[in-house]
Amino acid sequence: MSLDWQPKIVGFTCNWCSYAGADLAGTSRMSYPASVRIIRVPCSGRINPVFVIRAFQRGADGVLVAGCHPGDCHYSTGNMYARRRFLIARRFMEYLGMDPARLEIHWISASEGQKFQEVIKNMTDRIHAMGPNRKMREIL
Amino acid sequence: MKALLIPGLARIESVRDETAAGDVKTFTVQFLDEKDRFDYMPGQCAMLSVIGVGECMISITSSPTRDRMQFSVKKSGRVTSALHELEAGHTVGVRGPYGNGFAVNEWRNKRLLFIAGGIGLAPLRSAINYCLDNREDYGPIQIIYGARSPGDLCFKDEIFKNWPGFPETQVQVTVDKGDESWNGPQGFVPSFLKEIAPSPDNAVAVTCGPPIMIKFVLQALSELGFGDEQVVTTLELKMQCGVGKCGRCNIGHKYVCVDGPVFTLSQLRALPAEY
Amino acid sequence: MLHISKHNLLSLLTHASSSWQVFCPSKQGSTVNFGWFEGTVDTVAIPVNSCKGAFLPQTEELFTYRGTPETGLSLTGGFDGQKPVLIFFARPCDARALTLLDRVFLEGEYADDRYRSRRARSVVVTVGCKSPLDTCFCTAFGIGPDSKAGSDVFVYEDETSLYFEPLTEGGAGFVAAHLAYLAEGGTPVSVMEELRRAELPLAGRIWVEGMAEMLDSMFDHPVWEKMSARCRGCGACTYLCPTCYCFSVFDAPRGTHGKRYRSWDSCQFSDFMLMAGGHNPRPTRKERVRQRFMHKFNYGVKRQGDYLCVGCGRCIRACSVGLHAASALFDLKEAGR
Amino acid sequence: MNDLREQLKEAVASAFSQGRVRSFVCLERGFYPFATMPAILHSGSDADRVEIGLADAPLLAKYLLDMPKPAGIVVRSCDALGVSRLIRDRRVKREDLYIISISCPGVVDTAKIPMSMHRITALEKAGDALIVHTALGPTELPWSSVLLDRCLACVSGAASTDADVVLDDGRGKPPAPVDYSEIDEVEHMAPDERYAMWEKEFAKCIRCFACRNACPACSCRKCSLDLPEPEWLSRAVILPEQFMFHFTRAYHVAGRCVGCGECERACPVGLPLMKLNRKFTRDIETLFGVDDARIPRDVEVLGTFLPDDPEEFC
Repeated sequence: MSLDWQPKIVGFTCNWCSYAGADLAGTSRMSYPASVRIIRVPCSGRINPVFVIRAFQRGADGVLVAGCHPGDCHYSTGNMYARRRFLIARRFMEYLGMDPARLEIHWISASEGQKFQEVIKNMTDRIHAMGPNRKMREIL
Repeated sequence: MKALLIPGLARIESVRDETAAGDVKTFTVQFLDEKDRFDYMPGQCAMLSVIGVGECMISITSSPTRDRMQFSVKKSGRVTSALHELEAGHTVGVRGPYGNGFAVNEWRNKRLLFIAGGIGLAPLRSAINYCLDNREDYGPIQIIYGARSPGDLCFKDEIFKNWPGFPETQVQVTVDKGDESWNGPQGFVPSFLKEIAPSPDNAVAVTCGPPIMIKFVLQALSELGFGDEQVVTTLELKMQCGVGKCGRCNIGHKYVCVDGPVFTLSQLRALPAEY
Repeated sequence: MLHISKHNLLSLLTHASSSWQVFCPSKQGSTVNFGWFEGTVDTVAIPVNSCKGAFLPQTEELFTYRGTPETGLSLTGGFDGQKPVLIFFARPCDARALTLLDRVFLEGEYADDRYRSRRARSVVVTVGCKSPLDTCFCTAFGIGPDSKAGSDVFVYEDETSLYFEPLTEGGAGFVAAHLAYLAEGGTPVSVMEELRRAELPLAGRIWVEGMAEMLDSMFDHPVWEKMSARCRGCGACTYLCPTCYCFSVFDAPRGTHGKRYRSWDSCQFSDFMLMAGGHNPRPTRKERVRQRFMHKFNYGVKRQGDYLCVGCGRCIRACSVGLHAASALFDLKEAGR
Repeated sequence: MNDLREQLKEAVASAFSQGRVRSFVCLERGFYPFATMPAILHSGSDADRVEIGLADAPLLAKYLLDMPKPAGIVVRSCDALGVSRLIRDRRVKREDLYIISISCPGVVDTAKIPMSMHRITALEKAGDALIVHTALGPTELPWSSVLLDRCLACVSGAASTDADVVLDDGRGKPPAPVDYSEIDEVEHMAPDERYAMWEKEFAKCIRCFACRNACPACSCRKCSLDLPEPEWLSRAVILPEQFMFHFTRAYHVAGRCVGCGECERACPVGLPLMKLNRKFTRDIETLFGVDDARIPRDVEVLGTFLPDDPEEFC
């Protein structure tokens, strides 16, 4: 691993809260590592755990799943379904041998630009320390 | 030894829209590397690649007597849709030639009847231009062509201007349903064929088009007295390799890619009806 | 005859693997499978898969490309310089199956360059089948526990040793390269005798004589409907079959680069013949099951000159609903009477 | 046992004669006389072919999808769960089905009969033993040592009561709880060791889709994994795609798996697929307070939520 290696993090963020939170971090000029690539989805309930596997497969070192706080979903309950799914999906990924620390799930509201900044910073630091992900990774 | 499944790269020299709806385009291609170039006969096919999307088997629509290789492609699936996105100057992959092609040498001195529907004219066009370029070798040539609407007719320059100008060459065109610009015949190809009633004497009938058209054209031809040996058609099935290995395009024990795509009706009758 | 104590087999294979790619059966979890040698070998069980993967890998890269159709492309994908393949412990059915695959991939106008280069320098070491399984019916196809067709070296196994009989130049070369591990002397006469006498329990129930001709008139027979009713439409039988070879070609694009692969495919899958316009000449399991067995027992005879089945019984073991070459031969025979 | 078979034959014949069914799926004698295979009957006169299925009996629920309705089926309790699954997934309607449930003492897995005992001519259950008849004479094996893996976690050997005809001879196998110790073992491994183990298992997978096609919870008419576009799964049989496939398959049936183990039985290369399915089953039971997650419910575990589900995310 070269010294200047930077992890690649794929962030699936819901349109209404977490993406807006990331946007706020940007417009408020809060700096956070460029390691994250954001994919905006309508709702955290849209995030099929298979997306996460695909991200790892295609070169992600970490994956962030972010949605509205429980109770605040734009579609009222999408994030509650997401919570159930990721409770079991993350355990399953761990069961297959993935390091669960590479997948983080956070509730980030539209007003939490600072939280978004912190999440990305902390996650980048942790994954930087862990090194590149090689599991499930496609060599192409 | 030449790699079997690796295409040669070719540059698209021009793209021509054939139909009003834009669903058929003719691509003229030139190999980037002379060593990939190949000779072919009318009715043969090639595997055309949009690299990164996939490959599909397309009949070569140009005649080997002309200097540029052409493919006319109807947009129908993943690869052909991607191909339709490409423009002059872009790169495609081409490997071939595959298939048996038309028995143009056996057709010498015979009267030739070409019956096509829609994009089905593409493979016949290769043979038609080949025979016209060797006009003295063949008897009278009659081309019966139809499409759903005037806008769906392909190769308009040739069917209306170029081909009728050759000696002893007749082109008759019908459309299923005309529009205000159309004052030619209307109706389906099989009934049009029966009206024209060409003679089977010393003739070969070559047909290609949608399966339903072929089915009724074959019936019409036998009503007109054409023997099974006199009737030739060209088939299409899903293909992956083009060289008789991938085990996909078989009809009975025959592979369309190497034993076809051209079959006489009598050959087809000996095979199971699974196509 | 040159022989080796079974204890020393692993050191022979380890040595061989420095100049050969060794493809051998080994215990993988609950089953014994053919695969590239990784330090263990199982000489007892008949593997669940066949050894065709050594020459026709389930997935192989045809080329890597860089660029896009719009900006220009380059293709790379040489294929050379690999070590020759050593199949260590094929069974007579496996070895014979390779000769059938050879007819598909090496003969005719288009030989397959990749298959040929792997196959050209390969050595097939076959062991005589002392204890055929309940699922074995190779004798129906003129093969037997001591058949040598397709083998370069034939091995006789007794309680303690393996006796090597080279059959071809390539086989002699392999044996000569491993003389340090082999001792001279002895002929396993009793093993040879045992192989000659070995009986296959299915032999009496399977009959193939005249099958190809009979099937000529059975394309529209109702038996296909009956046979296929229980088919689940998976590809287990075809993927484990030593003579099935169908494949598909597909691209894996990754932005401005990617690969083209070929991978095994199965005529039992619903989309095997599905065309871009939506037309499918084999729309139901009836047509697909018929295709499989017609290919094995009729088309293959017409095209490759022989049944494309060697009676290895792998489809019997693979199928969870009892639809396999043996049951098909039995049902077809009954139906064609 | 024979009594049960006679009763079953009669019940199937009368389902046809009373006009209750147009087709019937059951077991019949297989190519090997001691094993059984699925049969789809179209007339009461075929009822003589019906077998109970002592050994290698495939589960039948999924055949209902393509059968002319009303359709009949003979089910053991494990298969009844599969039927229930299809009904709840709205693949079949209960009113289109005619269900005959039978009690089951367990089904023999002939692969568990030692190699040395091959050349089997017949199998016979006698009390707590399986008698294997071979050319060399009979041998007795303990009944419990030769059962299919799914029988080791038998939901109930008694005939299911959600049926139009219940045939119970009182000799059904007692239910057995799911043994999660295999899951524990995997969980106790180090992550890299675990990964290496799955890598080795998945490397064997030939992607024949036998598991998917056998599964009563995988009943989509067109599986998304078969679509060329969007390409959820490439045809390349390479390790990253194997993980993708097995993750997708197991996750797709999470909360809907009935634990019948037919995927594992159908797998020709012996992948421990139930080790994947059961991980989900157990997590669902412990995290969401579900009692025996194998039993199909009107509301899917993952199709609902509770406001006070465990909160691990912040």
